[in-house]
Amino acid sequence: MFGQLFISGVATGALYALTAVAVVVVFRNTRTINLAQGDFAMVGAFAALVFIKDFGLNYYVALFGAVLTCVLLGIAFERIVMRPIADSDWLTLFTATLGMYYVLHGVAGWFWGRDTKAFPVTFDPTPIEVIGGLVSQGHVINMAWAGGIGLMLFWFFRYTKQGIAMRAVTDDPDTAMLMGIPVRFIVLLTWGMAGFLAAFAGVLLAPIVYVAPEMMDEVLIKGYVAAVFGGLYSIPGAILGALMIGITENMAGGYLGSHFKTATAFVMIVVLLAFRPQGLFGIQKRREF
Amino acid sequence: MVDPFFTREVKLVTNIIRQLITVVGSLFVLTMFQSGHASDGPGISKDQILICSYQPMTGKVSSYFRMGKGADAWFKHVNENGGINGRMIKFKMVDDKYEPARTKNIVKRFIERDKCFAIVAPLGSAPTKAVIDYIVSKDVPLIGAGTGAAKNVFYKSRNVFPLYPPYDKEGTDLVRFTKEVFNAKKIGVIYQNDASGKTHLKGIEVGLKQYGVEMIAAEGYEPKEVDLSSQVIKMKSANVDALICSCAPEPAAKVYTERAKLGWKAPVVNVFFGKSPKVPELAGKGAVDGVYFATIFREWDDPNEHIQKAKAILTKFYPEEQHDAVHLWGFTGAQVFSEAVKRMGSGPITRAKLLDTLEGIDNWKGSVVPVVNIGEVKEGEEAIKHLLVPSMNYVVYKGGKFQPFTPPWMK
Amino acid sequence: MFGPVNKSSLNRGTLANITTLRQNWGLMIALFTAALAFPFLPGVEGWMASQAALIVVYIIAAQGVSILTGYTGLVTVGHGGFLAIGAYTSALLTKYFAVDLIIGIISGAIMAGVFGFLLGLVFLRLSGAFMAIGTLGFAFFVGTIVNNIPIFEGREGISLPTNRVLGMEIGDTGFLVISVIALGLTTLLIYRLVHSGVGRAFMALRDAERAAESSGVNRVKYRTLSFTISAAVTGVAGGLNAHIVNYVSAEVFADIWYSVDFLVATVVGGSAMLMGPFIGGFFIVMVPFFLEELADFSFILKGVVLIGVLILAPAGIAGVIARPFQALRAKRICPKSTGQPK
Amino acid sequence: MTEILRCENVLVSFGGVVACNNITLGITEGKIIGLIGPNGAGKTTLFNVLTRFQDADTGSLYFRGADIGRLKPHDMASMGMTRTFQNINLFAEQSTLDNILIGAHHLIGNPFANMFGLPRARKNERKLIERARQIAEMLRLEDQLNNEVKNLPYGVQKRVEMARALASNPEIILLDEPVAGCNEEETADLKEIIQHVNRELGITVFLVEHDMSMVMSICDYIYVINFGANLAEGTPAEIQSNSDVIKAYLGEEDET
Repeated sequence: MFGQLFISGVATGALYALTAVAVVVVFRNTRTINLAQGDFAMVGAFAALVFIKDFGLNYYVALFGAVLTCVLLGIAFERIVMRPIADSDWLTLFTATLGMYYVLHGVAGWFWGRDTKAFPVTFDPTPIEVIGGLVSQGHVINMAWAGGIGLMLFWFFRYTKQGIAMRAVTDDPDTAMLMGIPVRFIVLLTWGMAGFLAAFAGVLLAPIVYVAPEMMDEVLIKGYVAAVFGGLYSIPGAILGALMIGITENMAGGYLGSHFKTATAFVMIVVLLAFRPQGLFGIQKRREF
Repeated sequence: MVDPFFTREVKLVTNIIRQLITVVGSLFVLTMFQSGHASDGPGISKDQILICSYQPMTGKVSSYFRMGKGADAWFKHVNENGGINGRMIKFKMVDDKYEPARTKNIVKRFIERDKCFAIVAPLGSAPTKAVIDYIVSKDVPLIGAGTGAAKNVFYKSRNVFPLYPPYDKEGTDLVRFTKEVFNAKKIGVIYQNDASGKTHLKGIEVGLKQYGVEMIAAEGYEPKEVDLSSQVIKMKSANVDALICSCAPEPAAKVYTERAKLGWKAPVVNVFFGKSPKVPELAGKGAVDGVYFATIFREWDDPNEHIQKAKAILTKFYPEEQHDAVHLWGFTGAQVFSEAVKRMGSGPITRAKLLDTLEGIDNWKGSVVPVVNIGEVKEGEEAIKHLLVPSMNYVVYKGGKFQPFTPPWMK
Repeated sequence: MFGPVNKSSLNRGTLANITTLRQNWGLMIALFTAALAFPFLPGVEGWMASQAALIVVYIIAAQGVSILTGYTGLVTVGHGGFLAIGAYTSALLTKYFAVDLIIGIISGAIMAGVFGFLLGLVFLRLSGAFMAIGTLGFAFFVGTIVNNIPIFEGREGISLPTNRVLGMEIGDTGFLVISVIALGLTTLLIYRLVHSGVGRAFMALRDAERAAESSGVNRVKYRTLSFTISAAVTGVAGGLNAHIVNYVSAEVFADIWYSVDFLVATVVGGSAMLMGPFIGGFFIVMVPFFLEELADFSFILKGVVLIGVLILAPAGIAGVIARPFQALRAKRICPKSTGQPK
Repeated sequence: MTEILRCENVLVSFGGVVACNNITLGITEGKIIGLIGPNGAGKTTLFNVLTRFQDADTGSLYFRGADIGRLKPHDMASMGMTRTFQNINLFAEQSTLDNILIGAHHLIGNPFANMFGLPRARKNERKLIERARQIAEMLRLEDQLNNEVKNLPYGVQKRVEMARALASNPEIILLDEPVAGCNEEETADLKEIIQHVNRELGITVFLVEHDMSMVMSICDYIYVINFGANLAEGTPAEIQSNSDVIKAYLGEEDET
């Protein structure tokens, strides 16, 4: 049972990972927790659904369409909502993303209804055996994609000009500005990237959590917890946090009883923050004067 | 998709204006102009009957809003055909987000401000539990609420007309099912960690004693839980003979996906509110193959004329909806109500008369329910005799469709 | 010690304080008289009283959030947890020990305050996003507890006896009166808080934590105090919320969006303004009310108004309303003020 | 002359980088003492240690002979020590009056009595407001009392910060670069204020400053640190002629 619980936990953790990474990417450059991240993903899933069902497009074309939709959505959100209030305090930025959550939620419910919809692309139901546990192919494909995107992000932040500029903005926006880095553009890019990651999360999760306006709510909250677990600044930390939460949850569900399964993540985060306020992999920032 | 936009925008604006007028109006206008017979009950005018319903239009269980849509489709159909005895039926649905605190306020408004004649086909165990005392205390009929919580079904009042049997009775029946169909000795239960699941569990415990079956594992899940693998893994490793799944469609789909993945073969029976074409659609046909479901309605592809009519009506008024048993819950309450109004004729319509007329419906075959038989309840007796759908049937999902299944004791 | 005291400047200052006081008091007393008189007006029906009570509950909860978020600068998304603690404490006491409604609500507030105190200590070093997630975790934790420990009866909920004060049944109207009185007391509390050294210390911690510390503000003490008061005020809202419908259920309290609604109410109204929660609470309750048959639109409208307020009126709607008054007052009190040093 | 504040052998390191290396200095009561040193010499860190924002790895701190090494930043105010910050660190959303009143926070008495407005607390509050006015008067801020400080010009904000420090009724004020970013007129203004505070109110002043002419003209005694260690000390005249100091400022500029 242990092996199976572990493997299933990893599979579930991988579901949270993409959202957690997106939360970190946005937080690093804008100091905002993006509450609308899940709804970006939801819009992506619905977009893919529409492309496949109503336009009869191929899965990959639909995925591309969803990515495009979400990137545009992210950019539009930055330009219309976040830029005018860019200099405000944390609370303002946070609640602005909350406003976006409400809007996207309402619009999705209005356009597509509240009904849960099946995603037309399902995976081969035969499971794959990994070290003594069974994983469904959907989860494996999800993990492969998530891993691929993780590597891509690694490459992006390490070797591309924009990626390095982004890291500079993360470290110190003011200095970055002085160094001639177009901070505004980088922030725009960040939101575009949030949309990109959201589209993948949405389309990959759609066959597993099914498509509905509130499909991402639970995943999103776990994604935050994972991101905070990893310290909110670190992408590998977020991924590790997501996997840890997936595994611990499943273990608690298996050995302590299912009542405590969903609460595990929150107990973990409360305890962690009480002792390590900067998260597991966060850097204790030097108090600045 | 273009037309609903426009109508909804118009509806939005008119709605705001109407709300403002009613609020301001009821502040200043002391006596309301009442039309129709002087002896008519509240909510009845010369050409309209106002009935109301609270629905989870948004929020976590919003997929059950299907019930409201079912009822709404039927009333739209009735109105399109000239209403009943010259009166149109105005069916007002309000979003309570499945939050009891909101429900209570909404129902107060229904009864005190809007003067609703009756509450028809509302949804939810918890919301109904929160408001049933109030509804009954105001002597308002509550017809066909989508709830199987014991309090709501056994409520001691003539005003309550429960839709389907209480969940605990179903739970007991399902234990019998596992015993007599699966020949199980040790069973496991996966249940939704809320009023419905816990009521099922109570009934199952009764059934265990009655039929000499042992329950060796019971696992709950949260309604919106992302992943149910640990529950299923635990069931499998507990090595149960059979599984009772008290699951709504989406979680049921997750359970069956997981079960197929693990290659676990123990037989499963699912409670009736999880019986939906959604389950095979979401989980994949293979995963659901061989799963038994309790059900209270015929299949949508049943040649029965009322089912086919309901299908046509639903397709007409809610073309984007995928047909589901939950729609039929709404249909039942709505159809029984309109039948009662029809039977009352053109004379004055009052709530007391409605109750009498409803109780007079015997052996009626004009709705999506095969036979409606409403018993008589005296003041102080339990409303269980008012059940609109008293019997429960079983189906098994085989070869890509739900097929009727008759357990030995029903033969 | 500091040289000669200039009498005229002293008078101006006292005047400033008294004027602020009078303006606020005038408005507040008018508002409360209106609220108390409301249920007795002709044509007011029972549902209106209970709707008004619901608004009051949201206002009080938003006040609780505003103490922590608006005045102390700690963003919370977990006040649903305190609401639940207040609600269940009061519910269990009134149901099983048949205590008076008022005692139930006060006990709820105390219990919530105790938990607020503990949480304040646990989250001593958090701020910003970490604080938000931490409080969120707390709310979920409370939700899980009430959902799974038998005495709370989970999502099935507990039906409560009818509301009684001093043995008398009070009905909707009486309940509204009680709620308005509670609101009056919490408003008074916040007013005193903001206009005292304690409130100044809260705001100092919000605006410049280190400077506050070097001025002698004990960060630990005041942060915890802020948490405690904020939780206790929200606990009052919780107690009222339980009795408004005579029913409590984990269905509501296990839901994060409930906590988030309070935050929205605070921000839309104006998080650091006395009037803010009033406007915000009204907004949150009345938007779904006016759009009751169009649930999706109420979502969209809520989002659009929220974003609009953030962009156009960062200090909240109360800030916009207060602006002309402030300008007027500044003119009257400091006619010579030019903003330039002499 | 008694020493009001003294630190001995203070050592602070951040992950291997030594910011303060065995610094020892004493502040004589009633004087204006300066602390200078090239950028990154550890001045601000030392200030933070003295005001307890930063714990020293080793070393001891004394205030009037009592060990204060374990106290917290907020204990300083009631003891009679206060500070200003390098960049203005005011309560931007609040009025000048409130800013000054926060300085007097440790004088509000029982916070609950204060909050519920009990008679004695009210009387105390009135007294505090009156004192805040007097301080404002002295620093020529009386017209700004009801204005939000974020709308005030830079030089005025500097004076507000000074007023806030004075409101706590201190015996010693630590000023972290009091005239940084000020123009000549503002600098002269602040210089005058510092001297007034020192001479008329008898408050000891300990300041870090880069503006050499200002330091030389107002300080009675100066400490110089470099690379986190004591380099020199003496009267302004002595410092100006000290060859080590000159080398530190001119010769090794590129290494700091």
